[in-house]
Amino acid sequence: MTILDRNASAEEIRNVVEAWLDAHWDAEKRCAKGAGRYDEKSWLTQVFEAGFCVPSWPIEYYGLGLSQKQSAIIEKAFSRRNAEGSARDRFHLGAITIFKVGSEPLKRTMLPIMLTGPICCLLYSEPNAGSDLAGVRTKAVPDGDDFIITGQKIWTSNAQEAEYGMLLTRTDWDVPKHRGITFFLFPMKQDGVEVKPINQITGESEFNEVFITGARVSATNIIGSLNQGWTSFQTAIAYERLIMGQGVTERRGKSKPDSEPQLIRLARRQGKYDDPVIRQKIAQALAHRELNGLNMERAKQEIMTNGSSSLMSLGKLAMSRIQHGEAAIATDLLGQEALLDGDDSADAANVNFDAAKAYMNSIGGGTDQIQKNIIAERVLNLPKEPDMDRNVAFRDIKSSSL
Amino acid sequence: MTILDRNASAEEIRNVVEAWLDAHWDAEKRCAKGAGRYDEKSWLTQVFEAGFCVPSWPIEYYGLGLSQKQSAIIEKAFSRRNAEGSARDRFHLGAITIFKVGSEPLKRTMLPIMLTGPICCLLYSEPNAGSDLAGVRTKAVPDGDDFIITGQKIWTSNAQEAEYGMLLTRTDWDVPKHRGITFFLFPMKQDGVEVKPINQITGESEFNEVFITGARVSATNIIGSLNQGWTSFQTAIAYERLIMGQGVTERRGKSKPDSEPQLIRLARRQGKYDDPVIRQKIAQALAHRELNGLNMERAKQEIMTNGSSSLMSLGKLAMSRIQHGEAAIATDLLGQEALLDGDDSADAANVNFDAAKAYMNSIGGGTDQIQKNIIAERVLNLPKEPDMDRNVAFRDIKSSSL
Amino acid sequence: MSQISDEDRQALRDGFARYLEAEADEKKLRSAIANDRGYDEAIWQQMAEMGLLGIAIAEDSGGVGGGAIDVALVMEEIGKKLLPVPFLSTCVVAADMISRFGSEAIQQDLLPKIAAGELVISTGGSGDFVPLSDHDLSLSAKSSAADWTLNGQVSFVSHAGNADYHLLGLQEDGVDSAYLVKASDAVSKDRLITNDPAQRLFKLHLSDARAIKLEVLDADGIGQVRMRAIAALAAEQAGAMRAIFEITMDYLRTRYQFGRPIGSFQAIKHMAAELLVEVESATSAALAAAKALDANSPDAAKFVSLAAFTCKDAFRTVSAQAIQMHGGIAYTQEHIAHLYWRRARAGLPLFGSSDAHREQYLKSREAA
Amino acid sequence: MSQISDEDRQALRDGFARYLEAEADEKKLRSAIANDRGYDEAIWQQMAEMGLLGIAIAEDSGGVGGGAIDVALVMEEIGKKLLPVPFLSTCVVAADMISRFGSEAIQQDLLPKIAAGELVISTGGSGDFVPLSDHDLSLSAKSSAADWTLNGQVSFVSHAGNADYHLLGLQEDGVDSAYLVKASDAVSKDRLITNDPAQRLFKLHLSDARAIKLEVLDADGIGQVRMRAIAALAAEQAGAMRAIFEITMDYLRTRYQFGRPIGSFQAIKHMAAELLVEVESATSAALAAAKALDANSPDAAKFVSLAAFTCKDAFRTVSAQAIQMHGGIAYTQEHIAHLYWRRARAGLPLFGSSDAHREQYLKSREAA
Repeated sequence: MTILDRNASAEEIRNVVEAWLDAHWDAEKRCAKGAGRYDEKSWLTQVFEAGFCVPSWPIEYYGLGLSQKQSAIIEKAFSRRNAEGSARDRFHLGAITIFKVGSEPLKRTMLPIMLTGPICCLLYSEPNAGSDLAGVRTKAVPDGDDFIITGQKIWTSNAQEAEYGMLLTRTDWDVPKHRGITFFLFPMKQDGVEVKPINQITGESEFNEVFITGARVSATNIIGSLNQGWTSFQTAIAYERLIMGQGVTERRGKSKPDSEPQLIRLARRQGKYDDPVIRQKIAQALAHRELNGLNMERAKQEIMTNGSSSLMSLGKLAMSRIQHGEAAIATDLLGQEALLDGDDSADAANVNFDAAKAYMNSIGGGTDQIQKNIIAERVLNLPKEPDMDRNVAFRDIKSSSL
Repeated sequence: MTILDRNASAEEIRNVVEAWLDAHWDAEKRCAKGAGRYDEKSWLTQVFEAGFCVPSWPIEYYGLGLSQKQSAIIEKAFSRRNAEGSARDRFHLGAITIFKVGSEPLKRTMLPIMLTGPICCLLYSEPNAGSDLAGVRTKAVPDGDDFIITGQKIWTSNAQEAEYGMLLTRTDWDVPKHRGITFFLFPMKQDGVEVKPINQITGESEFNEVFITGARVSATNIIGSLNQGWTSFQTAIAYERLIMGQGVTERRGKSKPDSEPQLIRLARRQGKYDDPVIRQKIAQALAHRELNGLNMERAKQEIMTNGSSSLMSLGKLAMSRIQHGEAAIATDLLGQEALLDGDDSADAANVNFDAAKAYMNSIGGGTDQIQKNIIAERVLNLPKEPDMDRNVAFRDIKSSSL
Repeated sequence: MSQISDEDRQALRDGFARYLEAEADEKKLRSAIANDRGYDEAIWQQMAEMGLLGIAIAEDSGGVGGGAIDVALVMEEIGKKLLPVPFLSTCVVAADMISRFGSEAIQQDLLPKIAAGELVISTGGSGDFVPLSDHDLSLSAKSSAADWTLNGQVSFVSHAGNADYHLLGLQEDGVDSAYLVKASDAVSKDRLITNDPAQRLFKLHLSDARAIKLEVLDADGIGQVRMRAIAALAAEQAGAMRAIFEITMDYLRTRYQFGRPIGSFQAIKHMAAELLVEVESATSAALAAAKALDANSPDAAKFVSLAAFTCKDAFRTVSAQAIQMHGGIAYTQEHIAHLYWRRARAGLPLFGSSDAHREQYLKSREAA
Repeated sequence: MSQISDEDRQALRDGFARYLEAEADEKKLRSAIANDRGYDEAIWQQMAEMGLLGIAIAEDSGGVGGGAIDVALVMEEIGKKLLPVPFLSTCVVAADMISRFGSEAIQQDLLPKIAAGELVISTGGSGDFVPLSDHDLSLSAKSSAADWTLNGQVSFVSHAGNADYHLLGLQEDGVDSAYLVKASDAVSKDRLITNDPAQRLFKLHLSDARAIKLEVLDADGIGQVRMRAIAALAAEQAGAMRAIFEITMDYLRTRYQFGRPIGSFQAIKHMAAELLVEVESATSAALAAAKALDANSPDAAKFVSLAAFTCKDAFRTVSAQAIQMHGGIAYTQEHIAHLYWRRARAGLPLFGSSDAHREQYLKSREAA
C-alpha cells in the first residue's frame, strides 16, 4: 500500500501517484494486441494493492482513508494516462453497495474480488412488475446452504459481461410486498443463467433480459439480511442513479458549450432559419435546455450550501420535454430527408436516433409518470395515493398474470 | 283543453295553435308598462289549460300526448310571437323532474303549480363537496310531518327568482354516502333561506350561494323516496345538462356561421395578420373549433342511427381547449390594449371577459378533470380508481372540515 | 360522386376488415417488411379480388367507381393494420392521374390491370401530385416525334422496387408534366435505407428510358389528384392511430402494477381521454375531407388541409404517447408500437408539412 | 456591481419578507386596490425606511447602491404579495434614468427623495425604457432657451394618479429623448379602466407643461435601463407565481373530496409537478438575468430575454392553472387566485411580448 494519508498535501499525493504510475503503468501494452497485451486482472490487482482503487475508503477496507478532494487527484492522474482501476469508490456499483450495506464477512470475501476485476450488474426490473419495482416475482428457495433461483429479469445493463449480479428476489410470499424481498450477490457465470440482449428501438442493445432457471447462490451472499432486501436494494439503486447522473454530467462537460446548437445548424442547412415559425420553436427548445441547465446550477449551489436540493429531481422530467421536443423540431426541419437513415444520411440517422433515444429518458429509470409522482409527493408534499397493495400478502396482490 | 291528438297533421296543429294564439295572445300587452301590462300568471294558466305547456306529456299529466315533432310546431308558433309558456316539457327543470320521478300525489299537487309560474332552481353543490356531488352535508332532520333543513348550497342558478328549489340533503349519516341522501321540492320563499349572489371573475353574478338555517319542507315534498334521493337527483341533473346543452346549441345556431372569426378580425385590425407565427396559432385555434363541430356532427349522426354517441362526451372537454386557447391568442393580439377594459375598450372588454368565462366551461358543470375521468371510465372502459369512500359511513369519511 | 351504394360500401368495408383481422397479423407484417418487396402479395391479390384496387377506377375501366369516401374506408383499414401495400401510389395517385390525363388507349391498357392487381406503379419526381418531391431532381425529358426519353436521377420514389411502371412528375417553371416509364434495363434502382422499415423508397437512374407522356395536365385536375391523395393519406393515419390507441387501451386495462390495472391511475386516464379527442377529431377531419371532395364542395380544399395537418399531428402524438404509456416494453423492436410511431413520422412530409397545411387552411378560411 | 454584501442582502430580504408576511395581508391589498392611490402608503413608507426604495440608487445619492440582484430580491417579494406599489416605475426605471442621464443638480434633488419615499414618478410615452409605449402618441416637445414645454396626450402612463413627476419618453426617428414633467395644472389625468384592478394606468393631457429634458440618452445606457427593468419585472413574476403556486399546493393538501385530499389524485399531482418545473425555471431565469447584468456579462442580453418570456409565460400558465386546480371557489372575486392571474396577464405586454423576446433570445444565441 502507498504511504499516503489524510494529511498529505495535493502536491505530495500527485507526486506519489505519478511516481507510482511511472513505475507501473505501460500505456503501450494496453493498446497492444495478442501476447504483448497487458493482463487486466493483474494490473487491477496492482492498483488494488496500492490502495488506488478506492482511496476514499478506510484502510481496513482496502482504501487509503483520503478525502474526496484528495481522491480526485489520484483519479485525474489515472485518467490523464488513460489507466484503468481508480475511482471504483465512485463508479463500481457492486463494490460500493457491498461496502455500504454488506455484512462484515461479505465485505472481507467479496470486496477484493469485486475491486480487481468483475463487472457487477444490477438485476431488479421484471417484465411483470414494470414501474412497480417491489413487485418482484423471481423466486429464491432455500436448499441447504444455498438458495435456488428461478425467474426473469429485464433491462439489465452489462449483463453479458458481468461475473456477478446484485439480484432482487422474493423469499416470502405471505407478507406485504416490501417485506419478503432478499437481495443477493449472484454469480452470473453458471448453468441456468441465460442472457439475451434486447433490441431497442434505437437499434442499440444496451440492455438484456436475464432468464434464471434453477441457478444457485450461497446464503452467505445475501446483501443485508433475509427478507430485508428492499432496504439494501434502495442503496444500490440510489448509487446506480448517482453513477448514471455523474456519467451524464461528465459527458456533457466534454461537449463544447458554445458550439452551435444542432437545431440552428440544421435550420441553416435547410434554408429555414429565417422562417419566424421555425425560429420561435427553436428559441423555445433552446430555452428549455438552457433553463434546465440553470436549474441544475442552482441545485449544485443548494447542495453545496444545504447538502441537498429539491431541484435535482426536476432535471430528469425536464429532460424528457427537451429531448422529445428537440427531436420533433429537428425531424420537421429535415422534412422528407428524415425518412432516410444509415451512414449516407448522417443528419437523418442522428435525428431519428435522438427521437427514439428520448424514450430512454422518459421511460427508462422510472417513467415521467413515476417521476411526477415522486416530485409531487417528496418535493411538494402532496399526499400519497391510497396504496392498494401495502398491507396485502404478496401472493394476494392482483397482477397481470392472474 | 285543445282538441289535438297524435293523429293531427302538422297543418292541423299549426292552424289550431295559430287560431288559439290569435284569440288569446296580446303581444303589445306584454311589452306594456304599469297597469296595462299583462299578468304572467294568468297567461300561463291559459296556456296550461290549453295543454300547450307540455304538449308531449299524456293528457292525465296536463299534456296533449303529442309527439316531439308535433310539439315542436307548437313551440315554433309561440316563439314566432315571442309568447311565453310553451315547451315546458323541454325546459322547465322542476316540472320535468317531478313528471319523471315524482310520486303520484306530488305530480298531482305540484305540476299545475310548477307549470303555471314558478321558476324552480336546483340546489346541489356545496362548498365542502366540490366535484364530489354526493358529499352533501346539508342536514334534513324530521320534525313531525316536516323536515328541518340546515346547510349551505352554492353555484345555484336562478336562486333569486326561484319559488321552489330541488334540494339535495343528507338524512342518514351512518350509511355510505350515496345511500343517505333525500331530494326535496323545497319552498324558497320562507324564513331561514338567504340567497347571496356570487361575484364571478367575469363580473357576472349568474350563480348564488344559498344559506339555509332551520327552514322547513313537508315530507310530502320528497322527490322519489327517503334516503333514495341520489337516484332522483341523477334524473334532475341529467336534464339540467341536457337543457344547458340545448341552450348552447340553439344559441350557437343563431350566430352566423360564415361570419369572419374574431381572431382573424382582431389580427387584421392589429396589423398582425401577415405574421406567420400568429397565422399558425390562429389556424390551429380555428381548426380546434371546426374539429369539435365535426365531432358533434358525427355525434348527431350516431345518435340518429344508434340512439347514442360516445362522441358527445368529448365536446365539453374540447371546448375548454378552444375557449382558453382562443382567449389567449386574442389577448396576445391585443397587446397592451388588453390591459384596458370597460365600454371605451370594447375589444379588450370582450377578450378579457372571454378569458375569464372560459373557466365556466373548464370548471363549471364538472371540471375538465372530472370530465376526463368520465371519458376514460365510461367511453374507454378504463378501470375505476379505487373508491376511498364507497363503503364507509358518511360521518366517517374524511373531509376538509375535519 | 361515388357509384357505390351505402350498403355496398359498408359491406365492402366489413369484408375487408374481417379479412384483415383474420389474415393480416403482426407476423405477416414483420415478414413482409423484412422482404425486398415490402408487402404481402397474397393480401394484395385478395384486395384485387375484393375490388379494392379498382375502388377509385371507373366501372368502364374495370373498377368499381368509388369516390374519395370509398378510398378513405380502404385506407383506414390499411392504416389500422399498417399494411405496407403500394395502394396510395398505384390505386390512388397513379390511377387518378391516368384516368384524368391518360389517352384512351393507355386508360384501357393500364386501369383494368391496376384493378386486377397486375400492375404496381411507383410515384416520384416533382410536382403537386407527387407525394415526395425530389428537391434535387436532375431529370430531363426529350422528345422525338411521339416518343419521349428520360435521363437523369430521381430520389424518394416510393415502391419502385417491384413496380411495373414509374409515374414521374416534372415540374418546370410551375408547369407540370408527368411521364409513365416502364421498368426496364434503362432504369436502375437503388433502395434507400429508411427509418420506417415498412417504407420502400428508391433512387432511380434513367438512361434514355422510353416514356409515355400524360397529356394536358391542367392545374385544377392536378389539384384534384393531390387533394384526393391527401384525403386518402389522412384516412390511413386516422385508421392507424385508432388501432394503436386501442392496442394501448387494451394494455391499460390488463396490465397490473401496484396491485391495480395501470389504466386505473388517474394521470394515465387523463392522457387517454385527451388522446381520444385527438383520435376522434382526426377521424372526423378525414371523413369531412372525403365527403367534401365527393360533393364537389367549395370547402373541399379547406377540409383537405384541415385533415392533412390534423391527422399527421394527431397520429404523431398518439403513436408517441402509446410508446410512453406502454413503458419499457414498447422501447423494444419486438413490440409493435414503434412501427406505428415510425409510420406516423414517415407520413409527416408527404404532400407537405403540417405547418404548410395549417397556413393553407387559414387561407381557405379567409377565402370563405 | 452591487455594493451590498451577501449577508446584508440576505438580511434585507428576510426583513422585508417578514414585514410583508406580518403586514401585507389580502385585506390590505384589496383595500389598496379599491382606492384611487392604488397602494398602501404605510407599506411604501416602510419600504423607504428599510432602504428598499433606494436599493438601485448610489450611496452618495441617498441610496444603498444595490445591483440588479438586489432589485430582483425586492421585486420577488413584491410579486409574492402582489403589492401594487409604484416601485418599478419610480425606483427602477426613473431612478436609473435620472442616475444615468440627469444633471448633477437633478440627481441631487430627486434621487434622495425617491429613496426617502417622498417622490413617486410615473412612466409613459415612447421609447425603449418605457414599459408601455403609447403607439398613438401625440406628444410634442419644444424648447425656448433651457426651458422645454410639452403638449399633447400620452396614454398608458402607469401610476400617474399620485405621481409627483411624470417621466415621459419621446422616440423620434429612432432617437430617444426623455422629459421629467412635474404634476401641475398643466397636466390633467384621466384614469383608464383596467382589467387588473391593481393596475393604475392613466391618460395624460399636457398643455404647455414645463419639462426638464434628460441629457445625452445613449442607446447603450437606455438599453441598460431597459434590461434592468425587464429583469426586475421577471423577478416580480417569479415571486408572484411561486406564491400562487404555494397557495394552490396548500389547498391541494387540505381540500378533501371523495374522502381524500384532492392533492392525492394523480392527475392533480402531475399537473403540480409540471408547474413546479415552470416555477423553478422562471426563478432560475430571473436570477440568471440579474446576475449577468451585475457581472456586465456579454450574455446579459440573452439572459434578460430568456427571463422575459420564461417568466411572462410561466406566470400566465401557473396562475391560470391555479384557478383550474382550485375549481369553482377561484371563479369568484372573493378568492385571491384571479388577482394573480390578472397580474400575470397585465405583465404580458410590458417591454414587449413573449414572442418578441423569444426572437431576441435566438438572436443573442446566434451572436454568441
